[in-house]
Amino acid sequence: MPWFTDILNAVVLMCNFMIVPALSYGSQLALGALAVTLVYSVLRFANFAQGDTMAFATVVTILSTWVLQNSGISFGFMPTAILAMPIAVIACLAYVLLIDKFVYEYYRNQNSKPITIVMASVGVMFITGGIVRFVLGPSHQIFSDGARFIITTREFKEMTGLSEGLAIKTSQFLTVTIAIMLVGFVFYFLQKTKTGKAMRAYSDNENLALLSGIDPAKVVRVTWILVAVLTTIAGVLYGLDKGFMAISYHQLLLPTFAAVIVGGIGSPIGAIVGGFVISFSELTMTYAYKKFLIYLLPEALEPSGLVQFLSTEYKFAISFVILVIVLLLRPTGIFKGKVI
Amino acid sequence: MIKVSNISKHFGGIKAVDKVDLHIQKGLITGLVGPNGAGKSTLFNLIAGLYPPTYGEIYLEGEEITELNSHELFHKGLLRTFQIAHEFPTLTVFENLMMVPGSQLGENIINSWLKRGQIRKQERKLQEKAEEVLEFLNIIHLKNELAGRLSGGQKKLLELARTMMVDAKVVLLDEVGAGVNRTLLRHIGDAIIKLNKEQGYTFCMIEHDMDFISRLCNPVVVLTNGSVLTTGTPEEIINDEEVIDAYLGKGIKEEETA
Amino acid sequence: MKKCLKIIVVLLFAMSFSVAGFAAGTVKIGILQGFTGPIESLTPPMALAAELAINEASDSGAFLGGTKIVSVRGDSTCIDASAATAAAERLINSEKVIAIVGASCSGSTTAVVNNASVPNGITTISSSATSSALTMIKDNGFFFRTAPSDARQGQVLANIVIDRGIKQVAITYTNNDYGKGLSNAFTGVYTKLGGKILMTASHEDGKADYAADVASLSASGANDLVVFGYLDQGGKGIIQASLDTGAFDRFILADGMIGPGLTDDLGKGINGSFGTMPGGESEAAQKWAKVGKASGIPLDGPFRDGSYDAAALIILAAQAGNSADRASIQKHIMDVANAPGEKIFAGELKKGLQILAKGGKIDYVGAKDIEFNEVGEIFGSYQEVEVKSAKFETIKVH
Amino acid sequence: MNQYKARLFISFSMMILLLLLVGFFQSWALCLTIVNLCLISAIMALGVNIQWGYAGLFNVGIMGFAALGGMSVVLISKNSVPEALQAGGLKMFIALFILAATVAAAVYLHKKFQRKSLVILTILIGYFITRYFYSDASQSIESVNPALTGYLGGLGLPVLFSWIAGGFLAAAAAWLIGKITLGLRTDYLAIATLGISEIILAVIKNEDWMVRGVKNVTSIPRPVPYEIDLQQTAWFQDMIAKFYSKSLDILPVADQAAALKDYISEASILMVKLSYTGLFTSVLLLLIILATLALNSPWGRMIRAIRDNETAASAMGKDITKRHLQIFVIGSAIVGVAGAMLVTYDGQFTPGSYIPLRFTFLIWVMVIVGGSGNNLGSVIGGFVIWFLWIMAEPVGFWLADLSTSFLNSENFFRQHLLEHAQYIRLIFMGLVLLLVMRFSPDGILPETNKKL
Repeated sequence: MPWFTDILNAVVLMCNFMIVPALSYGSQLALGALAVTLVYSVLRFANFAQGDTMAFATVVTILSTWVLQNSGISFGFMPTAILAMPIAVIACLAYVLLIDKFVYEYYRNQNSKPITIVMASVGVMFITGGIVRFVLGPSHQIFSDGARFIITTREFKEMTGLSEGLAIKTSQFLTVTIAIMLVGFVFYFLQKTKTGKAMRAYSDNENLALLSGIDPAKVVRVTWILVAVLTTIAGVLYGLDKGFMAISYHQLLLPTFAAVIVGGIGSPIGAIVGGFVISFSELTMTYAYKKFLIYLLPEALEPSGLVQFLSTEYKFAISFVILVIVLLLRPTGIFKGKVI
Repeated sequence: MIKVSNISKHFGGIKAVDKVDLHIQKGLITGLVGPNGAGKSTLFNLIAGLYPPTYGEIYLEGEEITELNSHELFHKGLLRTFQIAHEFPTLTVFENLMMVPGSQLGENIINSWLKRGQIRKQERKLQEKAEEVLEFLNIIHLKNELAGRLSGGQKKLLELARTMMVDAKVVLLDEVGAGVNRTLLRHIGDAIIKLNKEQGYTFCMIEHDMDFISRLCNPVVVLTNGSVLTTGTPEEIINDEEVIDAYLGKGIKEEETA
Repeated sequence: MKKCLKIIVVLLFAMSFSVAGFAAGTVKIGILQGFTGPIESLTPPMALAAELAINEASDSGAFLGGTKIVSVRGDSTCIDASAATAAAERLINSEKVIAIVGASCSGSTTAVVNNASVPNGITTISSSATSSALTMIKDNGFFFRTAPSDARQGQVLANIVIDRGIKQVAITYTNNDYGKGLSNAFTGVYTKLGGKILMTASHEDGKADYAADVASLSASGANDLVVFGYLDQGGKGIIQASLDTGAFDRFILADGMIGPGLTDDLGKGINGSFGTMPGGESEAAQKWAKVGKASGIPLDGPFRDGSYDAAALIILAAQAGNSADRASIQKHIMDVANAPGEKIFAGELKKGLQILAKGGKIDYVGAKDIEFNEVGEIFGSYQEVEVKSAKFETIKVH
Repeated sequence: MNQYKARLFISFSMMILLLLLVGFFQSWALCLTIVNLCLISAIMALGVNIQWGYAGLFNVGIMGFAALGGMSVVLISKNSVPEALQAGGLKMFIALFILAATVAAAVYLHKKFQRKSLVILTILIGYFITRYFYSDASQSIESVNPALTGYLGGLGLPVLFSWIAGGFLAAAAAWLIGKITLGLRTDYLAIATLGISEIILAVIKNEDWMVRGVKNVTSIPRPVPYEIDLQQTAWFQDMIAKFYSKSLDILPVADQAAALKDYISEASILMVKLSYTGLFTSVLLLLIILATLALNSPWGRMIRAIRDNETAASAMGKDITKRHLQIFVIGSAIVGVAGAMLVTYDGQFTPGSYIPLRFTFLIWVMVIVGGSGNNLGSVIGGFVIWFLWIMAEPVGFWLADLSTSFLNSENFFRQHLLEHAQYIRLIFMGLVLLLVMRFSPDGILPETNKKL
């Protein structure tokens, strides 16, 4: 059944080049976007320092990983960085709480306009970016160890006898599973726990929440804890997958924001869906479908060109085009924003 | 003058205004009363074009204005004040009034560079008009104060003053008397009557002070739960059992700040 | 609050005074590199290499009768022409440097040459500005570079690829003048020699993800991927993503991609990949490797040897004219760089200085086999390198 | 008010003093370089201030407008490339014409019939026809001597025209963008403009036939003479000789020629920079005068009213969307002018140099630190922040050196600090922004109308 093999090959091709990378990139974006959206709905500002805070958390992870590696501790086939993550979460939490104490709290108490706080977060972005480069320098760092692949293309081909291979990296597997677990936890927390409900109430209507005896300081603190956890994990997973570099973390801000807005700012579900919309659209729009169609179509119809909607040069513009279209057609995003 | 026909506004599942018909007749002062949350302000906002209705149409002198924005309605002669005063806090009282008249020469940025002489002349006229209005409302001493620094009552007066800067056909007054002391309230009442009699303004006002209503308004429309309960003269309304049940009977008699 | 503002004001004032001490018997050489910005990770070792030459000459005691040389760093930011010009102005006019090593990227280098070097009459030697447009710059003889023009490398690499019998490739280049110029040069020669390019796509550095780029490159059907990029930027991201998805397993690389940073991280995955990297006779390269290793500078990146040479040339030219005067340095660069004279390699600056002090002639070979043509560019020989068991090995010199 | 005047006086005289100190202690050429870039920054900040300070529009797409301004310099001042025009000029114009026609037809059909399917069909047909002409044209244009040209070139007009053209180009783009996005809420607007500026840049970088893309355009003609030419001009030499005649006379005759040459070369540099300073200052003054006149007219009153309370302003008959669009266009046009000036001053257009940190966030820091809503505030903000941005780097080294001077030079910590000192600049900028926002939230020069 050659046609059947062809279809299988086409599916594997798609999985390998599109679905697996998009899933892991999408999960990384989704975690960051979730953090941005939490800050937005509880603290009511768009946090421009998100990318650099992720870099900060990752720097702590990298340093701790080095210490662990030097003292001979490893985590089997898993990256050692996973062990170092709790330390980074604590450091990141301390950092964001410190920033909140010295920067954001003042504006919150002043009831400043959201834009003022956004500008303050730009200041934090500058400082955090500076600290990150100051500590670890600007260069590319790879800190993943353990087994790189769960399955490589070669192994896959040998296993299945197909001409197309499928590779799954440990980091990709980790990214997707941890992201699912984390997102599940956050949703459970928001929906079921008392503190989570308090956060939602606070996000919904600050004044009413205050009247009903919710402690705003606690809500803010819990939000920052969640943000620190999400930020650290997103940063570390991204770094494990693609390596750490200060500037790419900074640039991650734009697709993250796009994800948040596309999904609906302030909506956690939206943040996650937005992350995947951005990652999948980048891949589907710029993928050259030539090979894929060659597998599927009869020889006579085989395309001669690359069959690409848009050249990869405009890849990162795509997320913004989607962003603008969504803003125009449905200004509140796919999932109506605001309430968590 | 204004005809509201079968209008509804739903916010999510809540029917803030439900199938209301309302006729604001030319030359009269129509009062709009009802308990809190009856949908009075929403109705005003619908007429004033702040948001579109879910269903229904609105006509101004026979012309449909349902979809028009508030700034377009202004130019058709429909003005309004707000329940919570909407002053321009960083402008002085004078500036608050002088900004009102439409199509000023100096509102074109190019004219502001090229036709400074003419603009100055126009400004002088506007200033005279503003002074007149402020004198009329007895707040001329505040003319150079920033609007943001005024007291609540003064802000309310400022809102009324703004509507007096142009020749309006209809003015919607949303609780113009709230937070204003008795003497001033009387004065405002006089002013409204004077505007109505002498300049032929048509008013529609939301008010809680029944004395004030009975002095000024005829007819009075009672709104409960988003729909019209009844319409009549002030006396009829005050003596209407249904109204008393719906409104006063529940003990929500508003306290007027004296 | 007042205190904080006061501190800011005091700092502001401190800035306007900030002139480092100017001890007698000391001259300064400016090192103007893109310390922040997109190639911020490449520049620190380049500066260190230049400083290595400076320290070597200064410590030898043979420079201008024992004059000491110190380096002053300036940030050209790579991309911000105005900031680069301002930094150059500061080096030239406040720090009074005698010449400049830099700038890093072709864009900022052009700005610096046009707006600062030529008007001020100061020699500027770049070790990394490779744009072919710089060949034509009106520099009045003040601009040199120890990095050959991209046009040449593209040519050499295309020949190598054809020689290896590879007739079909896909190209990805970093979206700047370096990548684009190299890609154009390569494409021209390669297609003329009968090769076929199945796809050319640019990539942006420092972006979050390169899966999409690799997906479409792989769909072009090519087996070999030419990567014109930077080894710790998008170029590496592309290679990594290609390996992860099994899209390509042989890569054809240019200088920006070659270094242990790549082999250390990607390991045996890229065995069999090959490329070109500017570098001269093996003698020059070997000596430089020894000098570099002793100093602890990571040797695995591009442009480090050239930076050493740039600083060395400035020092030797000053010695040849027996004056740290700016004009005199410019006049003597060609003399010390080209034959005739005794060959001087990296680590032999003392010897060179001594010969010049006695009035002799030298031909500086340095780390990179320096020989300037009439516009002050090295013609450049290239090493063909190949990855064998996770290490770059030189195959031969072109 | 008096306190404000005192602030005004102190801040400007301090800034002037600082620049003079740089001139005296470092060099006048550096001082003028800083001043010129400060002037450009001030103009850019002024444009943003008009949008933010006057109307509360949060535009984070400054970079895009600055790049459009810069692009116009190439389009106006470079000579056209006849070969390229011949190769693909006609086809490219047809492509552009069809593109414009498609857009116009789509808009018309949308208004007339309200049928989405019809509009989409038009766009699709237009897209394919455009693409047919376009891909052919761009390929043939780009293959004309790619190392040197590979683009259509410009109009070959004097470069000063491009400042006006830059303004218009940015204004046109802003009109289009504003039409699309100005209905959005503040934070959405911010992120939309951030995205759109990236799209603008992606187009400039990748459409080589327009302005050479990332291959950069260098040697842009200057509006002022070249230093080298000046040095060889007789009147200039005479003037300098006369000016320095006294100090020259003291020197021995043998050294006089060399000394004069030094003086001439130094003076030529200063002369060129001063001419730029003159040009930039006149543009800045003109813009400030226009802005101030407008702000103090009924127009300005209306704009401030809109910013204070949009609902009430709308109820008072002011068309909010139209006014926002107007301000968005004006502010962006000013940014475009500044962008064109910057490229003229640099003498080159390098699309790669446009990054948000430098062209968007830094300008925002200028506006906030200077004092939003105050025109002179953005001027002082532009000066102070650019000064800091340039000077923070040496100070970073100096601080790192000083704070660890007690340590051995081989000490790891000291070495690390010195090697990473350039990043202190970022921390420093962030700190300045946060401190000013916290302790002087209205900036150095607060808005004069806001006396609350």
